[in-house]
Amino acid sequence: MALLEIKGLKAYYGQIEALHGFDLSLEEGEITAVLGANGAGKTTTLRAICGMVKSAGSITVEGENVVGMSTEAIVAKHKIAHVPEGCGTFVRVSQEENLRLGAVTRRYREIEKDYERVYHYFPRLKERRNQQAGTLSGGEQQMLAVGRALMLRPKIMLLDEPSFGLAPIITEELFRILGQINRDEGVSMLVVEQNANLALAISKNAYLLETGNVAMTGPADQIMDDEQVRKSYLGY
Amino acid sequence: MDLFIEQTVSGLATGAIYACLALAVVMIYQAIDHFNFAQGEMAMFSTYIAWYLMDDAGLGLPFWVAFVVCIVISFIGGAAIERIVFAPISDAPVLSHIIVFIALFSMFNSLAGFLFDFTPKNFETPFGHTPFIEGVISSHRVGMIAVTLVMLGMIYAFFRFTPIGLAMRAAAAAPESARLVGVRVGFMLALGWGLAASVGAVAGMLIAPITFLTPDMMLGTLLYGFAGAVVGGLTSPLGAVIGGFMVGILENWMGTFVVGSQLKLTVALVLIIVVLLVKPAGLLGRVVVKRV
Amino acid sequence: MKLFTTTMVSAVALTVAMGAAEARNAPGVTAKEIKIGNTNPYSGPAAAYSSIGKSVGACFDKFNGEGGVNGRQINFISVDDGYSPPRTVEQTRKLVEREKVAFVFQGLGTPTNSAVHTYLNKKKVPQLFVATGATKWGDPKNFPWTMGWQPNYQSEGVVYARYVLATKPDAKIGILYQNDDYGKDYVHGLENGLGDKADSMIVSRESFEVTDPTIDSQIVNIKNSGADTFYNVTTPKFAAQAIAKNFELTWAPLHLLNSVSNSIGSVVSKAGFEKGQGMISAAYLMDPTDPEWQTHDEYKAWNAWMDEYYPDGDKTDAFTAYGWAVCHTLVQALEQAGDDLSRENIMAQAANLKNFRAPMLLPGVTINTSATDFYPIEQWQLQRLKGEGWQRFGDIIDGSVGSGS
Amino acid sequence: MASTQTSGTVPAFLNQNPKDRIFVLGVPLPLLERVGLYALLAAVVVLPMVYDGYDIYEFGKILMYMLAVLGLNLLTGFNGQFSLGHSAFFAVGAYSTAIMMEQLGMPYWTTIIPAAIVCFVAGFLFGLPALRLDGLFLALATFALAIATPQLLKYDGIAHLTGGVQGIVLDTPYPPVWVDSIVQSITGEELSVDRWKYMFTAFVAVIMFAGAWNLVHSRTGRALIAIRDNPLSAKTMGINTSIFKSAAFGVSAMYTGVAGSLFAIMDEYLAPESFTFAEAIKFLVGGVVGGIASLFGAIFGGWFVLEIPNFADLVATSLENYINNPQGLTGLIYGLFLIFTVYVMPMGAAGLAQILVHRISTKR
Repeated sequence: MALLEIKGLKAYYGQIEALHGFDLSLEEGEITAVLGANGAGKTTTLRAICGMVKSAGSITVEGENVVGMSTEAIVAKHKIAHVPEGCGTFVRVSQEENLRLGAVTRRYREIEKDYERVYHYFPRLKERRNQQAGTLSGGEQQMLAVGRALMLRPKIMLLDEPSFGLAPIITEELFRILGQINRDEGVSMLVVEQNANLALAISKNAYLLETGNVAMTGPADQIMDDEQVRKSYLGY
Repeated sequence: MDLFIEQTVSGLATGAIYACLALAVVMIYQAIDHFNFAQGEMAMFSTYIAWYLMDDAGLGLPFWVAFVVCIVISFIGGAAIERIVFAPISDAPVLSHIIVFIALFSMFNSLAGFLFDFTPKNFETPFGHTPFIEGVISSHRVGMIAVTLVMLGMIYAFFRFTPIGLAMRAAAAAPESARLVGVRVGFMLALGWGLAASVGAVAGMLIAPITFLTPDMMLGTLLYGFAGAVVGGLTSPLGAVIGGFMVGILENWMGTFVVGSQLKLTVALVLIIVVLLVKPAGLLGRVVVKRV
Repeated sequence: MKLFTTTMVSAVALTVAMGAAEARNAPGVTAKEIKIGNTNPYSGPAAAYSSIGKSVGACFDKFNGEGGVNGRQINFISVDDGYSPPRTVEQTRKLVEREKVAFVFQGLGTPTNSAVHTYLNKKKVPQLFVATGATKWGDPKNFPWTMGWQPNYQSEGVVYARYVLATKPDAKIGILYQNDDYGKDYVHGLENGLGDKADSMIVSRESFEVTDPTIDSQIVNIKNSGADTFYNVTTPKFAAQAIAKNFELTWAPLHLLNSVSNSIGSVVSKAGFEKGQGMISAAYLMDPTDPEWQTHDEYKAWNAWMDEYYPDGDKTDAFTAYGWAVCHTLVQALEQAGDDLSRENIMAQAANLKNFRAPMLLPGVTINTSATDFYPIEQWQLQRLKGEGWQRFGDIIDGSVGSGS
Repeated sequence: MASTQTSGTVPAFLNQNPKDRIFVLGVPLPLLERVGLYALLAAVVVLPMVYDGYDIYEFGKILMYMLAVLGLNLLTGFNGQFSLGHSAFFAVGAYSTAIMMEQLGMPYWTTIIPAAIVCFVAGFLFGLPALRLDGLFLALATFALAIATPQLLKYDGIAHLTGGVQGIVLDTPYPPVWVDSIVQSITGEELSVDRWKYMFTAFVAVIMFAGAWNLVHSRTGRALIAIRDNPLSAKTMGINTSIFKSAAFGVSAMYTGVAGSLFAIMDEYLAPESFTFAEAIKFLVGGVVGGIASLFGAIFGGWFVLEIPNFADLVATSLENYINNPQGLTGLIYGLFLIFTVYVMPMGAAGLAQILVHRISTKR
């Protein structure tokens, strides 16, 4: 059984149904891309996994259905690190305190060496460890967000538009590091992206969402080769 | 002694009152990202509880026992207010919260008068009222400053060095992100309210021996406390204490040498507005960077 | 005020309907009942004074239990105005026009009574024995329907001025006063009493607001002005603060404490007896907490009444004695009025009290009014704090300031 | 003023009124509202013919409070700015009128417009720094303003104008001779001062209410609402948010200030004690319970503000036999009402009415 198994997922904002019941799965140690236009339900899917929107159907993580569980409990129990759109930086506290917050559910003694782990991937963060996080640049904040996710020692990382608003060169570096994290630490990742090229390049499987439903699914390279996808999302 | 020096010393002593309350203001601001307009009234009510515990007509407990019991009751009360009153409206707009603060203000004020009547009550102090430095400052005021500083140290350490303090700040400033890293936001808010109510209770118990205990003891005091917190920086406990002392001194200077004692409250008003406009972070607070 | 006479003339038309319909007696008066209205701050910032309203009510309960006044039961309708003038207007109009009370009695507070001053006089409804010591309540020429009761604040100021002039003619006086009509009246009284010497003798004037947390800064200023006499015009909470602060500063001037705050039980004992030794204050009422009176017959009667009719009341609260005394004064006026309970006669009898001694007044203090004298109590006796009680000294002093002016 | 500035720059959607397409029992909602408005207007006209004395005085006060609450609604409900300090503008209006009457000898009815201008300017000036303050901080600043107001009024430096701690006793506003003679010729009796005070108040209140109605339903009004709902996009759409927000503060202060003027004329007496923080709370309670984003809500709020103390009295008297000093619980009752409103009907009485209307309405 897959690490994360979604069946018949529906999600609601108030009265409005945003996801109309689809299936999705994420295998252990793999990166899966979720593509789609604005409003297709990508972000909602990630939020549903973390219990942040009202949802129906089943979301099974490590064999347990998490629908109805609180966000805090899902994060703590199943080690799911969510890197939200716009980074979710805690702007008022220092950069290192942001990292500390990533490990808030873990025991204090265990996390000391994890700072070094994060700085190993993102050397630039080390220089700014005591700077107020709100004053970091967009790229640094994105790295900080990934770093914060790493502090959880996650099994699953949910990444929401990590390339959003970043310069192409920084985006490429970020995705290189994401791939490295996936290989080195065996973290499974669900990546939501507008920049389909980059996402597909590091993914094994991919889903294409359209207005709250899965329009297409398959191995990443197949998706990349698909005529229609190329036209609509890859731009060539 | 020179009038200027005497007014400064007297300002320091009064400033200790404001510092105490400013600390409580910062505590709640850090914990829930709001000003609690009912903070003064809650502190006043806590003080009445302590008075009841101590007074012969009440339970007649010794001071320090009453002190601790009062802090515990205030903590539970504060947390209960969050859970019962604020948790159900956590998604409501700011206005709703302000209205509930005003409602609490009105309710505590009214309830205190109803339960304990309006005649001024004498509140005991363990430090005594003997002169500490002859003609300058009394032992209670020294004790009060000492307790304020101890409390400051504890709050500073709590926010700075403990994971739970950090989590609390995160939960207040960005509840959604906090939830995503696994912070139990509801628990943090209740804890923050509890702690703020406790700090307020200590402030009330320190202030009451000087001002005497009446249901309206906190209205003006709270304004100065707000001024202190704003001057010092709403995110900095140390700033709040320094700000409180500064407001105390400034009030005396302005009252004595510039505007006369009739416009002292106006000084606090102007101070709040000017600082908010010119240096919103206050002296020691951090600039709140907003992403747009 | 120049318009007032024309006001009175045209107001007659308004009130004709009321007077004509009910023969002689005032509205609210029947063979069995007299309806009396009252506003008191049961809520809000001045709620400490509400024990006056409650004790007056309890006092009427006692008279009603004993068969009433002139065979009529007193129906005392006491309502809350929260010490807010607009609310007083609403409540008073309601009492007069809807409840149809015979008159209003013991409305509390200067701003609140001021708000209905013209209204009641235009309507010719007696505004009897208001619970405030402002001087303006004794103005029968312009306001024939309004009368105070307690000695006015200015007269007390005059008493202190005379005392200072007699015992310490070279005194340098520092004044701490509450920044409202009450505080300023006290200051005026002292200034009047000192006369020409006021400017040279008063070296410092410091005011405070009721919302101020402390009065420390003001006291430091007064002390620094070189004052050797401290005129303390404050309400109980601040009076206690001032006594404590002086002690803290080891400043020991001649301390003149206004009567508003000279209660042993609620002020002096709370500040600490040792801090207030030697203070001078004026009094016209017995302080129920003063040991001197514990054996006095009037105290015993008061005590028995408190136990039976106002058991929740605080016996250390001087306002209960005040309520007891003022209630007896009204009863006296009503008894004098006999069966002619028209508003005119009630007012006339209130202005015709001769050497009346209300219980709990200091021995020797009596109440006198006339058509031109609307100040019922104008006598004081000075007292000095010694040990745990006040010691009266000197004669009963007449502190009248321009009666009937 | 503001509407000319925005014409042409305000995007098209601001000109649409979404209510146009809603029908209640077959009647278009705007029409229904208009009918309701005229019914209220009729009631306002008829009242003085029926009532006199205390009753009509109370109705006058309701209208006066309605205006005060309306001021707060325009600011908070329609522009999203907070104020806990509207008692200050209430005081500015009241004292402006009193000073003009007392010092300049102006007749009471001539003071309304100058007082309104004074209040607008005061509000506009306070609104300038307020621009830079977020909701919470603005609440703090205005909280401070409300607490400092009574002290400012007593200040010795201006006591020769304000009467200081003594306050000001004003002349009675007698009806003009021509009005009196008209009334006498119709009814045969003299017009009482109470009735005249009411008529005067109602006249001002109706004009002001109509003004608010037009403002809210104009392009300017929609611009204000756009600023409330999304300041950033309002800015990008070319709305000069700072001018609008300051002006909104000014207009709001003007409404509450005119209420203050009417209060001075009605009660004929002013004292600093009439303008405490408790008064500011009153307006807030009225606004919130009536429905902060509704003009009709202000009417309900005005009534509520006047009646709630009576209600508290009633509760108090009924408890008299059980507990000591039940009147002390007035504040508790205030508080419970506020919390109840926030929980059960966050949009106030007007919001509740709206929901009921929507239940029985259809869209076309």
